[in-house]
Amino acid sequence: MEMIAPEDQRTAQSAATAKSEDALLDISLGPHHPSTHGVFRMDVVLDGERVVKLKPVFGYLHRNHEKIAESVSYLASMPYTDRLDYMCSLTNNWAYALTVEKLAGIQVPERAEYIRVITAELTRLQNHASTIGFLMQEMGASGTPLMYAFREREIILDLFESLTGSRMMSNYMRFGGCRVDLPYGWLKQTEKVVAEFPRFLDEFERLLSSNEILLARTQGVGVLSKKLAIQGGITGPMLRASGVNYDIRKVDKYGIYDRFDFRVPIGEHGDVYDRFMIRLLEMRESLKILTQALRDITAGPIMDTKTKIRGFRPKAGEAYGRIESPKGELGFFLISDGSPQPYRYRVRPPSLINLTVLEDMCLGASVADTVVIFGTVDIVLGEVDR
Amino acid sequence: MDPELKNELSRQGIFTTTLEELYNWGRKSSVWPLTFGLACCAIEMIATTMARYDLARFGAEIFRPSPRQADLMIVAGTVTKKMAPQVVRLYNQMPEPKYVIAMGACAISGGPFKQGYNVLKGIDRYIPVDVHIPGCPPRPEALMDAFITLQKKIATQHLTGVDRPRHLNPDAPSEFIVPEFGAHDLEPPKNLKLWHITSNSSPKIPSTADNNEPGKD
Amino acid sequence: MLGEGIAKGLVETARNFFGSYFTKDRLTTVQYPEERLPQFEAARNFPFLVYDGGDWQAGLRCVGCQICEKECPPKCIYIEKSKDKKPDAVGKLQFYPAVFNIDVSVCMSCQICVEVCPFEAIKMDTEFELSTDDRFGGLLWDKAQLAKSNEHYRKIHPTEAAEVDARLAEEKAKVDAKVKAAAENKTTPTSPGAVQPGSGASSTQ
Amino acid sequence: MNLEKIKSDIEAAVPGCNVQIVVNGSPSGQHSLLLERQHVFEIAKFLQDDSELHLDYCSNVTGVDWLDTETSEKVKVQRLVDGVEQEVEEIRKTRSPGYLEAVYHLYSMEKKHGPLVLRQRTENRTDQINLPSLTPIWRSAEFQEREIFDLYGIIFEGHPDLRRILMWDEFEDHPMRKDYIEPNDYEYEPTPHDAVLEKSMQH
Repeated sequence: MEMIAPEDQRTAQSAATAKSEDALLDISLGPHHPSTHGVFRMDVVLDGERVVKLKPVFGYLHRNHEKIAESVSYLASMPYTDRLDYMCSLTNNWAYALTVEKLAGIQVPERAEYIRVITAELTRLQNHASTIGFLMQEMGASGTPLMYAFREREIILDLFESLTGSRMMSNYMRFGGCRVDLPYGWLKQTEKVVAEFPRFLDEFERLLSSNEILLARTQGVGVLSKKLAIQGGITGPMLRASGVNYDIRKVDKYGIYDRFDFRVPIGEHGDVYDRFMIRLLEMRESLKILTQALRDITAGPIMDTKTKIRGFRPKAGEAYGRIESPKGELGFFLISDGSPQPYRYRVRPPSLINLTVLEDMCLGASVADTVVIFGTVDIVLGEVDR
Repeated sequence: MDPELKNELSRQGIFTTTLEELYNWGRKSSVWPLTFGLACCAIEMIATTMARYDLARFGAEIFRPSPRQADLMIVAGTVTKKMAPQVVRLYNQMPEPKYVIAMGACAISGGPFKQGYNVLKGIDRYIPVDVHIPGCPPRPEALMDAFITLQKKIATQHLTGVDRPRHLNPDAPSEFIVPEFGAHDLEPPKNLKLWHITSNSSPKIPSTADNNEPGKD
Repeated sequence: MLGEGIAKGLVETARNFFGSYFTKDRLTTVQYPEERLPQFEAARNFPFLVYDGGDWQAGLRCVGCQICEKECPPKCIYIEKSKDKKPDAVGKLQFYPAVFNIDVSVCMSCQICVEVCPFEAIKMDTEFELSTDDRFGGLLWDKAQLAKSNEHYRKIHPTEAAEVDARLAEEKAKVDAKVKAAAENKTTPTSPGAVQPGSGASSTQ
Repeated sequence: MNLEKIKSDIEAAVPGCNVQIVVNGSPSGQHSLLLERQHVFEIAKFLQDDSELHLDYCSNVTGVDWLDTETSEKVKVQRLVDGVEQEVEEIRKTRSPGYLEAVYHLYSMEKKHGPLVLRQRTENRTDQINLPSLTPIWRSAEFQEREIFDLYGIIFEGHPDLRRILMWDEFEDHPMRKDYIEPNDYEYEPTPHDAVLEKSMQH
């Protein structure tokens, strides 16, 4: 497909708009809409079947996470971070713990770092699997792919539950380590799950990757250029699908990611199909990291002994910490004034910022494509609105 | 009919029923929920409908995207003040008989986000709720348990008399006021008529606060 | 060839469909409520108060220190500390919570109360079938509803409970040794354990 | 990143600008640059285009509310009391006005370095709350600046679409400000639900 710069697309469309101003149709997709992943809303202006303007409307799940976090202790915000991106609570925990560790200069024991990597990569697996499932659901493959994805997700959730006690809201990581050590037999069980996961990926690929309907619906649809992706601050699989080699696991090497041998899949066209395939490939890379981490994990303490659980007061100052969450760059920005509560607590939500370019991708597409394009952005409303 | 006699008859292969039971059986066995997820609990709601838990076994196989075709609204997640008017509007659009399950802490009372300025402290300020499930989020089994509770509730309803279900009572309201966005808060902040009905049903006062002086803190 | 990819996918679904008759891992449905998934040891839902011995009022480990109330992120715990002391399970005079309410309609199951409790008095339960149609009566649990025996704790979290029991026993042994040493040093032995229980227990409720 | 060098680079590239380094006391060591509003746009442009820095990616944009601070000190003053000059202790209060702050975290996707932290401050918290928007340079700031406008009330000049983003349009307050008082809607609950919350607020 010929690449059209989005700016050109925009002017072309606005010219079309001027021609048929009276024939335009304003519709509001959402906040209650089966395809909008919760309570997201887009105000769409249609010229026939084509989108000429699209304005996302946020705030339907604005739960005041930041305001609440500024009134409670540092520790008490940890369970709230679970509820940001509620598909991947463990990576949220990690991002927050990492930032506080930066803020207070805490060292994390090696075993805890390994546990963090293992849980984060498992989170990535289940997030990408269910994202693809939801995407297929929106594309009209009602049920089957989503059910397969959730079947695997349940297996991973069982691992999470036996480790953290909860299926989704793990509240597992602490400043300077993890809350509890791995239960007996957990590593064996995880190894088994990791060994069997490629079977599911193969199955998923056979089911979907060469499906003609899927190809027709995804290839060349919702193209995001490299330039616009960087300009718009897009991160995560969406950025890499547009051909930018930027993975925070490689760039920042936070935790112990420099010890693992894995590659970063890069897309070429930046269309919906690339974004879908990048996620499949990333799952395979995650499995690589998992195999290495499960092999190398060492015994030892899981908590930094110097860090207090209660009455934690970091020195005055600020820190911005970020990790590569399954959705993109998840960052926390904390300002401490020396009191037990953070003075400023800010979440840099990848889901919200990845939506910046939604309009550019959807201009000129039909409504049905809009839903598909939106599906590949992979947002979770808890994180968009916080 | 005497329940023992009925049991005995059914053991012999003769099934007896009353019109009321048959009617309630029909109602309770095909409660179709509305595809309506708000937040975290929605993911557990989806998990409930997936292969492992399979809510379809209870007669709720189809999640209807349109409120016009749905019987049950599962308020799964935090209702924010910005979302509250839409929730009430959706409820109003559902035809009778309709039921509401408040799933999770947020839907019941605002839950952990209760202290937030944009969080509605419980959906029962605007619409009547049939079953509450505490939990954050409740496990899929807990949602199924709530579903069974709802079915039991439907099965024991009497079709005549004062406590007959709302759709058989022309005086009972089926639609409720939709709140408006105000400058600082929703207008009105609660549906007073409805809120009083809920609160009068079981007034509960702290068990010993009346006799004891509150501890100095 | 057009349709090849679709056919491949259909083969895959067919394999899953027929496979579900033969392999257990393709047939994942759990027939709740007749059949249940095994409960994990770490599973948690809402907190409960542990008591030792047979009488829940006398045996509550909670001393009403209000740390959990303070640390609870969604602020769902309400404690009123007692003014008098009464003997606990080992006979030591302690404060006790006159009122201990947990508002489970707010609780977010984060188990921070468990982590911060210095007395091993509050633990997480695994019960989840709690749906009710009574919001105000059914979802505010008082002390009587929250109190559960140590046996219950051992049953739901065996490993963790064994650790806690061992730790408590060790602490108790230390205290006993101290008391004994103190008794030997002094000529008139009066240990805190000598106080007769009964005066405070009746005035709890 | 060497902030001193960046500072001198900026001052060389944008003549007449005044850049201050704000020191961060935490072990994270992320010090920041405080920019004047007159030259923010040119500086940002320079940071984006400079071949060495090439900060093409604006990751995070945050608002911070710093309240008016009042410091009081005791001063001894000579004053006539009942006709006699005496030394009297007096409490003198100095009021420093608060301000709203926008913090930008910049990275480079090409050079893979960062973060460079930029800060802009408003004059006060009430009427002079305008700041130049950096959305024309980094589009990723679009929603985040809108969010700051919504929650903190900073008006970003040059922003293409400055509307409320999270709260509804009719809403009048800026809820993330430290002095925001939220609507009290607990009082109607006939249970200790509200008692629980009220008591917890005292801790």
